[in-house]
Amino acid sequence: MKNTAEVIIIGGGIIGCAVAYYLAKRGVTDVIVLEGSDHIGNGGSSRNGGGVRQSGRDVRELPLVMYGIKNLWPNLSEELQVACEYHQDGNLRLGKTEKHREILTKLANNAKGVGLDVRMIDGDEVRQINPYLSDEVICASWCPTDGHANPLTTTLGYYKMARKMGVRFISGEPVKELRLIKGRIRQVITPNSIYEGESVLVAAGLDSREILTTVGIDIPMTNSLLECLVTEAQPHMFDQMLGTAEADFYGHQTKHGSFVFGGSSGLERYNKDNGMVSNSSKTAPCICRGIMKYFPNLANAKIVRTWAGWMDASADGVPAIGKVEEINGLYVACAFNGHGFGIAPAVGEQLAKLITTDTTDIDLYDLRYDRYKAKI
Amino acid sequence: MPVTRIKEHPILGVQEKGNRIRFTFDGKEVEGYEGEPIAAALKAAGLMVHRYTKKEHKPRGIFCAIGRCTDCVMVVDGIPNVRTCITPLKSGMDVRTQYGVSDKPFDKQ
Amino acid sequence: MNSINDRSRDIGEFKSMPDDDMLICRCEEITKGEIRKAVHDGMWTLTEIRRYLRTGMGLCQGQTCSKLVKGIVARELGISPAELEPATSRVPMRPIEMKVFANEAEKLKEAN
Amino acid sequence: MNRYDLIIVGAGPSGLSAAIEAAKRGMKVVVFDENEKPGGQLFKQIHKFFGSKEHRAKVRGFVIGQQLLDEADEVGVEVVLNATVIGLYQDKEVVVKIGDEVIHYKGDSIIIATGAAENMVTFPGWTLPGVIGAGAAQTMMNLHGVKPGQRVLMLGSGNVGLVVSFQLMQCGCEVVALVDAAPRVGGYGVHAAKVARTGVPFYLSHTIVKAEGDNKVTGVTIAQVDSSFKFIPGTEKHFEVDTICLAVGLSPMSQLLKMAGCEMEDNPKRGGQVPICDEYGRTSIAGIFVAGDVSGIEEASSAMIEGRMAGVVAAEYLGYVRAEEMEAELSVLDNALDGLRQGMFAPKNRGKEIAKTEEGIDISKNLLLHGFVGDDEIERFPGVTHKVGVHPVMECTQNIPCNPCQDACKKGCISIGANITSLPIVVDNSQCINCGMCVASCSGQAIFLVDEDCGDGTATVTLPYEFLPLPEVGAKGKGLGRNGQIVCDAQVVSVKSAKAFDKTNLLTIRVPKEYAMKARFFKAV
Repeated sequence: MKNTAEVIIIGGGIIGCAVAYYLAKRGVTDVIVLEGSDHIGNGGSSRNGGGVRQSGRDVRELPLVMYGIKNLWPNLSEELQVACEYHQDGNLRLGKTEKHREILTKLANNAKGVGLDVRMIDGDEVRQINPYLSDEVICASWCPTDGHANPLTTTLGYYKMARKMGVRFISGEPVKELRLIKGRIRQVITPNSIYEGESVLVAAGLDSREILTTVGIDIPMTNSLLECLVTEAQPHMFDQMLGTAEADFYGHQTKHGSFVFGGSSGLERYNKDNGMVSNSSKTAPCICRGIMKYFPNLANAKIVRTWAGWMDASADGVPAIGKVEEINGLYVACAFNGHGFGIAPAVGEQLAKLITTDTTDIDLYDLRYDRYKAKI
Repeated sequence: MPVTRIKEHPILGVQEKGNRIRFTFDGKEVEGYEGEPIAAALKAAGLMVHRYTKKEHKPRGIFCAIGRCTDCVMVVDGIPNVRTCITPLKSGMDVRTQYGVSDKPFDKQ
Repeated sequence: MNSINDRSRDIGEFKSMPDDDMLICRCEEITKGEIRKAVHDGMWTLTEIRRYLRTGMGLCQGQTCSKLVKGIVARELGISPAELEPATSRVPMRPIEMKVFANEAEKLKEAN
Repeated sequence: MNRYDLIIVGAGPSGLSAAIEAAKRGMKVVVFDENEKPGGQLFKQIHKFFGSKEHRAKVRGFVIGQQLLDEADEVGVEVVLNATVIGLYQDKEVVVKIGDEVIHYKGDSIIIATGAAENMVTFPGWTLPGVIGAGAAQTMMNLHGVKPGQRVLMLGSGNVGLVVSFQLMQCGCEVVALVDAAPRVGGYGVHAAKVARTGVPFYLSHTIVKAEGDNKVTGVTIAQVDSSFKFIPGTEKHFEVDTICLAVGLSPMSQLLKMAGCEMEDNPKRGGQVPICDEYGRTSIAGIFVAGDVSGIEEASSAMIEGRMAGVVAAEYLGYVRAEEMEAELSVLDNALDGLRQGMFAPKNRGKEIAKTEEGIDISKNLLLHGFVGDDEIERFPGVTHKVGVHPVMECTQNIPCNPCQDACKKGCISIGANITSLPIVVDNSQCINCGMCVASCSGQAIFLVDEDCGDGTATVTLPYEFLPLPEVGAKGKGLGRNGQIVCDAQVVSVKSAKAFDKTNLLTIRVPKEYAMKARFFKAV
């Protein structure tokens, strides 16, 4: 089989799959997606908490995510012929202290500045929206157009459709090196093969750094092991996406009835794994304690599964998306900082447009790969 | 109803049980022995259906009896998804058929 | 264990079978037909099947159906079941109440 | 953090055996088990075990469980029950749910002895209440004292299916049929024979077409299958049952090892997903060991030896014994394990069709097809001889590692010899005193004491009997043949129960003398 294609996408996560799908939708089906692991969508794409959220984000990435929520998410299930389980029932970012109120107010004000409908509400109003929350909650930022979806089916939905439309996916092909030929990106090298493409997109999460290094591009990223857990199915309680000022937990109740919650122990930057992205023994109990402060009546809900995933954290907490100006044909989309899921459809669609037309609807200038500068 | 409790076993003899106690199954009073699995008491009372599934509304009962398959779950004292095959029976327990994840029949959910 | 898996390999068309409505995953009520169809949708690993359909994601976490699912997927792909890596095992091995998981202790309260 | 030299997960035969060996050598050992009662499968096993003395042969499983527990206690092993290991984390950290807490432990070494889980098979109606695993049946009847059903169909003719069928009858259930899609009985012939002689029909090359019932099982249809396991139309048979019991094999419960990052493989010979390990249970991670079914499905007897091996190896790993001592101990255990892994049911012979015994005798076709040895086949086996007066008739027709009968006879009438799998023979010129010890000691219930001609036209047959109610002397009934069919009238002339018989009662029936070699079970009428 031929190993050349118009576009080679490195990384079969939701970004890679979405770009592949939107490329195919634009008629470009001569695309190869190389996934390093055995499974499509095996990184953060399948391990996140499912937030489709605008509030709480940095203003630089807000336009992109707002675009996606307005234009792409509402019809995604239909488009991908899969149950994305998208719910647009708002996001409550909860606070328990005055300090929390300060943090939340600042975030909300910033977002309002770029036109997002988000406001601060008090504890009583919070409990009108979600009556299960404890009295410890004194305030929240409320963004009614936020929501959540199922990351597993959404990621695999993009994959399924792209594959169906003719995109070639190869898993178990970890990319080790990129190579320029005559001043242009051309070769993508794995331990087993050399692939060649007119355009190459690096969307390999944390591994993107090492791959890009081989052509002299460095995106300052580090890793952090984040963890999630899921409960057994419970009777339906609420549909909002939740987060907290303290970042002790976030999550939602799924269509299935289970609660998917993520959270942190404060040790994530220093966690290690055994090569299998394993949980730390400390985190899940900590997340449980966090949740129970907000939802005392979930105390009896049973956890059936926990998991972990590496987050690709960039120096300024915002992703690198777009064209690598200095190397013809090279594009990046990485460093999503643990919230790449909600923004993925917009990234996918805009990058496909960028690769095929060299233009975008949303200005990606603030997200460019070489924006990282020293502080003084 | 056929006799389901083994009175005397040729090898194991007469098995020791806890105190005879009462609990309720869907509101009806049933007898069992304290400390035996809820499922054993229900079985002894001739009750087979522990729950109806969420999607297809199909009946389920004891399948593995060791807490692994989770088919025997019921709503016990208001808590859904209790594995009755490994949960010890206590006097006065309120054991209910589980419909999906609720103790309310589907037409009332 | 990464093995190269070209997802455009031809595995033939999906053909319905008389026992497609056989329930395989008891917890999540997933049928054989749904599993077979998922393979044709490109879900070629047990992990992908699990994420796509929820097989083995229910209360029992695949303790009952995983071997059955493995057999079905292998047959659909025309490979030996031994070639399919089982989905990852995760904590907790049995369902555990949030309040218990949250209640970490250093020592046993009393000798059992 | 709580730290132990050795943390063992699973208090079954292998886990407890490992714990004993390790603690004997000075290690601080804790064993966690999620069950309320220790012993794993042993506490559900009420039959007498096979093997030789060193394998605790002729002792019932649950008694072995108790013995292991007592031994563990003596050497200071801490056994924590109702303790669910929920995770095996990095750095050998074990998190255990005990009561309403999770407790963190560190082990300098870990032995995973979590055993096996039952395989399942699908058919329309397999999710109906009343379709249960064989393990579930055992748990209900032998641990909780509740009958799993009244009328039961058993699917699976391996040892589990056979043993559980017998147990079902012992607790008062009726087993209407024993069904297996395979063309031959999978388990020990003696286990099959003791079920068949009570009248349970065997349907080999048959499987379940569907379970019937709306809210619970009310019936089942089976049909014959061809060599590619397709139903043969027109061969359907229907049974009214309230319970369908599935005994279609076991798979190692190895998830914790995968979680820990041990290298795994799918090994059909060992029953599925197992850790890659050496013969003593060392996995790819130093200090993590395995023993018992979790590393490959075998009998509880082998699991005990594997456990002991893992215990010794763990002791050496942490410097509690020197390498030479370990080697010496392992070579003894190697021999013991080797003894169990002989004969036609040895792991190496799994799946092979064996046509002749080690002695060169043709295996009974009826036994493989119907669960009993035919009247015309039985005479060719060396344990079946004719003599004047009472003498043992040993209907042991397959090479399995088992020899308690040899030790049971104080008069030296029975010999197996050095090779533990040999068929027992009657020693020439030995004198049977009708003590019955051989009958009671035969784990396969395959020994009968027969007086072929009492001089009055009758014969007596003494048979093992483990059912209730126990017939009384003088009770009249029918003699059943090996196939469970009525062959003649019979009257109970003696009922012996003794402590030494360990719950196996000896029932002596008088039958017309032409049925001396045919009547093998008694049914009161």
